[in-house]
Amino acid sequence: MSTDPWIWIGAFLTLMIFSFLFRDNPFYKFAEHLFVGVANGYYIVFYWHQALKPNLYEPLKAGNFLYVVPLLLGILYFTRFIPRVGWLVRLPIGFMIGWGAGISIPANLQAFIFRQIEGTVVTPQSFSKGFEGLWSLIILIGVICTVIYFFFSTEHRGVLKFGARLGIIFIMLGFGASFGYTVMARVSLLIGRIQFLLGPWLGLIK
Amino acid sequence: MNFFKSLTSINRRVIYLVLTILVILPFFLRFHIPQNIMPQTQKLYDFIDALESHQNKAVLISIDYTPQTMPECHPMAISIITHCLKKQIPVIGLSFDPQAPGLAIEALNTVVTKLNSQATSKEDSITYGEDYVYLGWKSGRIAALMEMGEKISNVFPRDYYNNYTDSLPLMQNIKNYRDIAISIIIAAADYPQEWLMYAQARYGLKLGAGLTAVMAPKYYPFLQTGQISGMMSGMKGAAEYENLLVKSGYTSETGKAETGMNSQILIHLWIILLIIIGNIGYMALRRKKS
Amino acid sequence: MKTILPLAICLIMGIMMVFQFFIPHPVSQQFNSIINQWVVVLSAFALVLGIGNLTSHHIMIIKRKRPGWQYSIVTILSMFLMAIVGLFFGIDEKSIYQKIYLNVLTPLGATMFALLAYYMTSAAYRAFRARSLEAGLLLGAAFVVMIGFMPIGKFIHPRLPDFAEWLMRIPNMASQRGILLGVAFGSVATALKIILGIERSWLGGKE
Amino acid sequence: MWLFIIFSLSLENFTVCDRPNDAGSCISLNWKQIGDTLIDGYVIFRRTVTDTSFKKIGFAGPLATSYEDNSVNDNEKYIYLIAVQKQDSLYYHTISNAVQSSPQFFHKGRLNVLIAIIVFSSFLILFMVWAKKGTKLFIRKITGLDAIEEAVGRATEMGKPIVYVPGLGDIDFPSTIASMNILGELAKKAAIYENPLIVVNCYPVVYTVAREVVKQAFISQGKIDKFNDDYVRYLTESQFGYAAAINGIILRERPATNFFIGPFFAESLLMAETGNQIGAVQIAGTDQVLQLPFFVTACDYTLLGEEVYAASAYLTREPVLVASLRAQDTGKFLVLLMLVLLTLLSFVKINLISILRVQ
Repeated sequence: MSTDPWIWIGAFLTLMIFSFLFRDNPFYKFAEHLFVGVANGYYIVFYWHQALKPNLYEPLKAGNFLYVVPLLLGILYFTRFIPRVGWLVRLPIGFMIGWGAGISIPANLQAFIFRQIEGTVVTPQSFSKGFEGLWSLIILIGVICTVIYFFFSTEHRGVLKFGARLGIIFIMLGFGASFGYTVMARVSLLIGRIQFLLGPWLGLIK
Repeated sequence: MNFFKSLTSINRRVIYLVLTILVILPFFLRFHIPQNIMPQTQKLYDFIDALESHQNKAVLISIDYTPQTMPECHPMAISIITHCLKKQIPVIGLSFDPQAPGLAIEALNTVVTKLNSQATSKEDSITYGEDYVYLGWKSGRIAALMEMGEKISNVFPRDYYNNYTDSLPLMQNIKNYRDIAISIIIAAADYPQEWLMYAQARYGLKLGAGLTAVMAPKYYPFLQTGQISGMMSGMKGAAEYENLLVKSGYTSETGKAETGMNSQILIHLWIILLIIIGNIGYMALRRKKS
Repeated sequence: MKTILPLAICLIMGIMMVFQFFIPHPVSQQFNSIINQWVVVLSAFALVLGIGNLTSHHIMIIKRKRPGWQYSIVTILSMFLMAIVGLFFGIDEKSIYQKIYLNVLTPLGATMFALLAYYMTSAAYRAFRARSLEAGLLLGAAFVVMIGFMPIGKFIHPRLPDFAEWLMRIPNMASQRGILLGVAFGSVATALKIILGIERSWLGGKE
Repeated sequence: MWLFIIFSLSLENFTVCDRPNDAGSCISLNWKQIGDTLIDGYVIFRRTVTDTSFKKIGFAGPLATSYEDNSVNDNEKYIYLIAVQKQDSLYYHTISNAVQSSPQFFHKGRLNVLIAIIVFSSFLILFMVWAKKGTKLFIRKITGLDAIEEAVGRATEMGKPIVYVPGLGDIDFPSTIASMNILGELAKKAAIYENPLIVVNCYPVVYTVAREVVKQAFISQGKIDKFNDDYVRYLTESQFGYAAAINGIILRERPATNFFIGPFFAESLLMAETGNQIGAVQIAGTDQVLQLPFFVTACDYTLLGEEVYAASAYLTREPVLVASLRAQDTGKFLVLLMLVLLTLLSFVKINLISILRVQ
């Protein structure tokens, strides 16, 4: 059995979380509240060392007055507490939302539209390796039908109805396969925790 | 009626309790379920098994997994290191993930301690610097991968223990990728991609991989094209390699991956059983209703 | 003013970030890196708001002695202790901050993650019933993949592992791509509507 | 020192030029491999036009056919020398012309993305103009969204709260914004029925926005007196800390209905399964494809991918928003058209796939 107090802390916290599987109880409540507290403490320190210190405090100290802008925008967050100028909180939010929307447009087009089309187009080369050609044709049909399922502005009738139906079949097969495959990964994580409890803590296994 | 109804509503605490027992059981009750060996694991094993110590080529192992993915990846590292050292093929370890060096040292030490405890003569025993080295961690992966093609010690002037890399006996014959038989990347992230793009495409370095079950499917296409010479995927791949080592007599018993795999199998069987039970109950109830 | 100014800032930022993608010139690269730093700074300021809310929520519970108020003390105390330890006693490898991170946060997170093994089991038992064709396909695919990727699969039918892999590689891939294409259009359209000021729920409704 | 073995041979197709579409300070070198595979690699030397001697600056492997020199100055002209190294000797040395690097103002490799943005935006604006003129547009049924009314009603009947989880994305995820739209509509209904609402957030900025959205919804229904500051809460940015806290809230507050709408990752099933245990009605929706199977198994209704984005149009039926669905559909139709056309063309030996590559 371990003599390291840190290992004991880790082991008890592990058991406290596991106890939730039986029912909600004071041990879980303690672990949960501790988790939220320590995690927030961690992020306070993290943001100071990774953001405020290198990206605000140090540039300002070095006399780079460009950084007055984020300082002012940041302070505007606190206007929320002053009813008369409360609307000013929208300025930093507008900045963040505009930034996020702006970068996401080209990124989405590139990664999720252009690259997905490129990967789906069937070429004569696909047919050079056994069944691969047939499979890539099935993928093409599957993609087309799945996309048809997501047509919102036309009623699903006739060919579209058939396509959308086939699309749902592909979606359900995909979901099932993906669920089944993930079991293995999650069980590995559980085994990791059990190994920790039986090994470093209890010393029952090497 | 009541019987079938109870089949469809097993208390979840019962489900969880059985699951917990099934996970723990294999740690104490050793049993062996015959494994089918996936071709990619066999390929990797065959590749290393065909190496000869007089070729003067080393095996490079990039140990890049994190504590979270240890159950899957750690046994892979142990098996590969054991296999190489048993065959007296020199092993060079290194890491590009900052969390990995502690785990890498643990893997190397575990194997070396075990082999040395079995050693009968001085020739059999494993020595740091002669039979294996660990070069430590470096940031800037891509630049490092290209630079090692010219000279490994340019990237790692000193090893993990602060010795001059060029002063180590093992490194006298190993200058760059030409002296590496195969590089095996054991990782939970997308690291092999860069090895393919930089070390293989430019220097023709042979590559192997040991990846978590989540990452592995991405690399199947590279196995098909032969860019990856072999691969262990997930805990199953690790367990297969352990079994191959036992079968050829390199080790006397399987390790943690096989134990973990037994837990995996029991849990999968439990889920499958639950689904079957649930559906039998459901069908019976539905028939009665109609 | 109260709506136009924030919308204008949003519009300008959005358009600049889109253009930035197309301009490799160093001026554009520098602009991008400065904006990225600002965004991190703004997130840090916002954290203060979040911490403020969390603190006042728990202090309210403690003051009113709501059921379980003792646990709120745990949250508040542990948060400030962790912050003080990290801000004033160093964060290097051997610091107490790293020790707490490794021995408190890591096991808590890893164990929550590991609970998923249990939840997947109970969810599979409850939901995988052949109620309809769709549910049957979901169940069937999960079933085949679970058996196929285990060593036992081969003993049931020699081609079962191949079939499981086929399900992952073909129908799964096709449906994922199809869904992703839809998602991409949805998110590009949403982003465009935000930049153009058509979607303005973030302002908190109309004034 | 380097031993040059002088041959009249030189490398084929050795070209040196400014790397296109970059921020300057980079020159790219290309050559054709020599047939010999037993070489060590290629050694690259460089000098400025004013220098007198070459200095070694890099090395490329035996299979390499290119090298990028990132250590150049835009104001300087350089001359390169490449040679093949084999057993400490150099062969085939070849000298380049003088070259200079420079930055560019437009990335030509991304022209296709620019065209796509312009085309899609035009569709969006076009349909909106039409919609404003009063053209009626159809929307197909989305079951998950129809269920919102029923879910709120149930909470009112039972006198229990509604939990709303906007997921693990910061405000820069478009699906977080989509989630805020749904939250706005839901909060209006909750205000009408005077239902308590618990919105739990992972990111502080999202918390700020969610609070405004809920408050404005209550104001718009004339129920500001019913708005409680405790309705919208910030928890923690830690992924599993967030899930742990939500599990606690679900078990202790016993909500009648749970909403999980927005970006979700591995924690999805932790919350959805806990909610299922207490028998709450659950409506989920995410654009994260890998989490959809878990929501489908543990929730009563699931919005699949793009349906999350369609929500604001569906719930409000505002013509301008409905028009955007039309534009999305047109975009998807064009994608399907391209898939079919590019496939057919590739079989008559016209390969246009390269137009899809983005650099």
